[in-house]
Amino acid sequence: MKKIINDPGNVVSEALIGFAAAHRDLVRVNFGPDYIVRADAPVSGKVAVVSGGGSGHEPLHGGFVGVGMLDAAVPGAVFTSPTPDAVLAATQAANGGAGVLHIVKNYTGDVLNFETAAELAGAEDIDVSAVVINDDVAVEDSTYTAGRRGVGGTVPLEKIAGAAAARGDDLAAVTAIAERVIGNVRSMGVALTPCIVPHSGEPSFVLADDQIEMGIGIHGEPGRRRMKMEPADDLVADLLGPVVQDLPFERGDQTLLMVNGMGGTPLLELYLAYGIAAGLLEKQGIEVSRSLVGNYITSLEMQGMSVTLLRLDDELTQLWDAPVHTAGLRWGM
Amino acid sequence: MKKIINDPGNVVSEALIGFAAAHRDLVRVNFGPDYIVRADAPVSGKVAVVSGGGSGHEPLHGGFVGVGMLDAAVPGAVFTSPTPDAVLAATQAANGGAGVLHIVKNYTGDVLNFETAAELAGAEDIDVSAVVINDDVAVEDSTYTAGRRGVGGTVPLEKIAGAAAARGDDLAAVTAIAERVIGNVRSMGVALTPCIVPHSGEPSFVLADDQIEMGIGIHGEPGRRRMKMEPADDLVADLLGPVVQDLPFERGDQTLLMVNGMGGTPLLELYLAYGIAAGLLEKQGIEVSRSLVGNYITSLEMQGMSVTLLRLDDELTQLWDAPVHTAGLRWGM
Amino acid sequence: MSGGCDGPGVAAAIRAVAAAIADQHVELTRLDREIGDGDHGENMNRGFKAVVAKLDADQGMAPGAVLKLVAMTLMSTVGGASGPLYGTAFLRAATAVGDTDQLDAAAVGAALAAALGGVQARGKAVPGDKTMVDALVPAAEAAQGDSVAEVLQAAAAAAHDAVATTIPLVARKGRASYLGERSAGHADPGATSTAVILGALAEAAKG
Amino acid sequence: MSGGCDGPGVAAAIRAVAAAIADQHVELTRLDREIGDGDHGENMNRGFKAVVAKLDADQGMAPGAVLKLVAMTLMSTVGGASGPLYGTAFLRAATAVGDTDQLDAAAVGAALAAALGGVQARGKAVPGDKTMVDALVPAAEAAQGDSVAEVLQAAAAAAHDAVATTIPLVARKGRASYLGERSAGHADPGATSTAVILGALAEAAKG
Ligand SMILES: Nc1ncnc2c1ncn2[C@@H]1O[C@H](COP(=O)(O)OP(=O)(O)O)[C@@H](O)[C@H]1O
Ligand SMILES: Nc1ncnc2c1ncn2[C@@H]1O[C@H](COP(=O)(O)OP(=O)(O)O)[C@@H](O)[C@H]1O
Ligand SMILES: [Mg+2]
Ligand SMILES: [Mg+2]
Ligand SMILES: [Mg+2]
Ligand SMILES: [Mg+2]
Repeated sequence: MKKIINDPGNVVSEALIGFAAAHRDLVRVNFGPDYIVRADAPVSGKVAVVSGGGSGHEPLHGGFVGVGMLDAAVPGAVFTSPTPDAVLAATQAANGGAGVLHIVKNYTGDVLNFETAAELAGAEDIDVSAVVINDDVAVEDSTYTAGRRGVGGTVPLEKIAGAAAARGDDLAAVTAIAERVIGNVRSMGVALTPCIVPHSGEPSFVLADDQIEMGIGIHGEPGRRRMKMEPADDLVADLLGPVVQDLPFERGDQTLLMVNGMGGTPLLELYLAYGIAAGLLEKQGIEVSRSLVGNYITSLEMQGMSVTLLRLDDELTQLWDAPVHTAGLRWGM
Repeated sequence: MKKIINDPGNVVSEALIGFAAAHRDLVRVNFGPDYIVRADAPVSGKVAVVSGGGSGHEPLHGGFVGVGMLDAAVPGAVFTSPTPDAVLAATQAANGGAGVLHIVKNYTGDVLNFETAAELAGAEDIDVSAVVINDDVAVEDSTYTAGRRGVGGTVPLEKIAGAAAARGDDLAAVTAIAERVIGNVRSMGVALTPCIVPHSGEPSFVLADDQIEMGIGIHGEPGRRRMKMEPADDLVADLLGPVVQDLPFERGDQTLLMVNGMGGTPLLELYLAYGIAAGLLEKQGIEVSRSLVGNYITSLEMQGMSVTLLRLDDELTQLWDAPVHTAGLRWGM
Repeated sequence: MSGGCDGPGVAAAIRAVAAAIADQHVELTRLDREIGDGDHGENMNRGFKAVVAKLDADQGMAPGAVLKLVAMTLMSTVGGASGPLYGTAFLRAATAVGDTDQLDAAAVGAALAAALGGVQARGKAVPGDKTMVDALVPAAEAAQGDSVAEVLQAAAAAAHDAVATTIPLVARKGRASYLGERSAGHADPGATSTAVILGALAEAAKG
Repeated sequence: MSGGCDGPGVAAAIRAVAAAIADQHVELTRLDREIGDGDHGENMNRGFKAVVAKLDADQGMAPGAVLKLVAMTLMSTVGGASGPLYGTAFLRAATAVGDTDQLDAAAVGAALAAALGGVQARGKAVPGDKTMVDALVPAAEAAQGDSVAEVLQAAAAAAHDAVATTIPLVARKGRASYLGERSAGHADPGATSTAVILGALAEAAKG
């Protein structure tokens, strides 16, 4: 394992030091408990949008703190949910009096820790509502599992919920918009290589030289099946097919197409994959009206990608287009 | 080799198809010869800034085409300079009548192909001036080599030259600004792992599990020396030391600090490294007034990083801050 | 417990647990790598190290206060799924023992039952889901005896045996559930850490 | 040349070069991986394949026109350092032979000298820098004889021998120069491709 780190136990806090230094115009970082808030938090009278989860998925979530997106993010240890006290502290720091929306990815750890934090925040008279994103169609049988995982859809969810809060929606309205995103977004990912969690020092799984893991989560959790590596045309079709069928997306739908890298795949390959996905959608009469290509929700240095499709209506499109200024996503300002 | 590609011979053109589709609001892509231009090119009366080089360094250069940065980019095959006819075609497409600046990274291939293209453009009465960026301090002996390579400094160079052109500077002035950036920017990089060029299928070099290549170029060309992997504190000091000493940067200098990933290193590690570099500079009284952290000039899936330091004056700072809207760098609009 | 079942005795037993977790954390992480995300040992070890630091700082607490301190510390340092689950377990145990100065066999049995109730309330897992519940249920059932030592011994033995019973199970809760059939053939990390914790408590109680 | 030294003969010889490059491209790339960026064989093969496609489309050119077509095609398809260098070499050779219909020994010698001049004008390399110049200089010097076949035979032999002399050299131009001392011990890819090209031309000239 070769990583640009010092002590594996300090990776997250040392990275936060760097993040704080690089983005002092944008964010403030609190250490112990660790959280990141907008530099101008709390924004009085605005609903605050707070998310969090294990580290190692950067830019998610800290890279999405700023104007028009998240008010605060709570980074746990690498691939480990943050603890309720940290979520509570971030919730308090972000709360501008209009309530706080928790955006939680559907992993048992995230759900339990955010639930506990919400109870604690309630006890302090902070209005908290929570949405759980579970867009990973790779999990076929949600009755016999912990349910579908939250993956790529988290990025447009945080952007759009943040925009709704920025335009002045109240907590119920921001929550409703967030639920609308969750209802209309689906994703699936594939891993070409594993990643190595710093404190573990061992690959999260082992793949043969010609093997891939189809339907991977964002922590190297296994997917639907191991299979032989295949050409990009087939690979993208295998990812996009289940995504389209699940909602299902239909002829005439307006969509946001996001092709996301898992951290170790060159942008060149992501654009190549985007071209294939866009072509397949065009053939089905599904219109791609917005797009996002790059590394937005990653698994450390894992090679691989995910495809996310969000069905847009006019309001969601407007909220997606609204100005945003964060370390990881910026436009209009 | 597991890559998200179809035929290794078509990687660049298939990626260009995806790039064109994802950014149709921003760019137009020409195929055969391949180049990328601003959607609204040529911008009449504005100096055009054109760059290019082998592919595999994305987002450089195509990801920097747009308002306030490059007017056109010419992507060669992976790690192979583009040919003069392609550079000429891009130059013609970008030329708005006020002349064209070629930004060339100092590699023999890039220099020779751009030189030939400039001769051809001259024969067609297009005013071309060229700057050659050679910021890589890892090349110690430039008399007995092809000279210092152009690496990370290319990114602020393209941004700042593009901003000078956008504010209406004439060709001589844009060229002078570009030379000022080149005179004040220094970089050095390190590879933790090699990368694999698609058509070659073999790693560009081989490193032991605990070995790194210090002073690497952006194509897997070897660096100053092979050495044992070391903690991030030492690694960053080993990169930053030669960079600071070379110019030299001095107490009181205002700088832009860029920590760049080679493509396969997690953002978490890049921020960690940024924190270390910023701390070391602070100790030396060198002020970091602007920063950039992320994957901007990459070597496919190589793990590793580079540090770039640019001495800023008020004008360079203003030009850096000026609005830019490209796929890879965006602010102020 | 070596120092009896007063506050210091409970604190000493918790230190024994921390030592056992430190000892086993590589193995717990290895198990979690097989069917999870490879952090369970690290998570638990981080948590119990923090517990020991707090115990060092604050001595002379009653049993319930010690358990509550463990609960709050695990909750705020472990993270992941196991953090709130073990946190809730210790919190319910603390509530169950109340402010008594001295634990007896009945109190320990009641604490274990309360802990199990807390884990199930939070995590919604039932026996057979391949989670720590599969170790806690037989442990709570077996927690009978005339002395604290006997109760814990019985619970620990039951938890220990339960670990092996999780091997053939297909996970239906937690991260391992995403493996589906592929989760069979591996012991559950959380059930294993439950056995480690109860084993250390039982050892400590023997004195 | 099998078809003589008229235009079709030169075109046939160029096709032979393309075949030889296709044959050797993996080895050329391997050499470039050792001291460069591992694309030289790919670059040259892409270029000469394009040349063959153009020759297929446009038959019946005079020798100079064939050489100019090779030059322009290499220039626009090879890329890298070798593209403009070989492009310039063939362009200067084309200029040197002018619009004659038939090449003789002297014309071939002059073309080779012109090619060398072009490479040096563009690339500024001198002998000993570990580049294609190290094969071109001895080839141009050796290019003597009574027939085209003899001239090319001599040039090819000299270039062939020169490849080995590049092995101990420390590169001072091109990408290999960044290796410093580490570039010694490997043959230069461009010198090798020069030997391949001249070797194929000489074979073709033998008929
Ligand atoms: N819903 C649940 N109820 C009870 N225990 C659970 C539940 N989900 C997970 N667990 C336990 O948590 C263990 C994993 O803990 P840990 O690895 O620390 O957290 P994470 O899965 O978030 O990485 C599993 O082995 C299992 O015993
Ligand atoms: N300045 C130069 N003059 C002459 N030949 C050169 C020069 N620089 C490089 N070369 C030749 O080019 C060859 C490499 O070509 P190639 O691999 O196709 O291009 P690149 O180095 O751009 O990848 C070298 O082996 C060397 O023979
Ligand atoms: Mg975890
Ligand atoms: Mg090359
Ligand atoms: Mg785990
Ligand atoms: Mg090369």
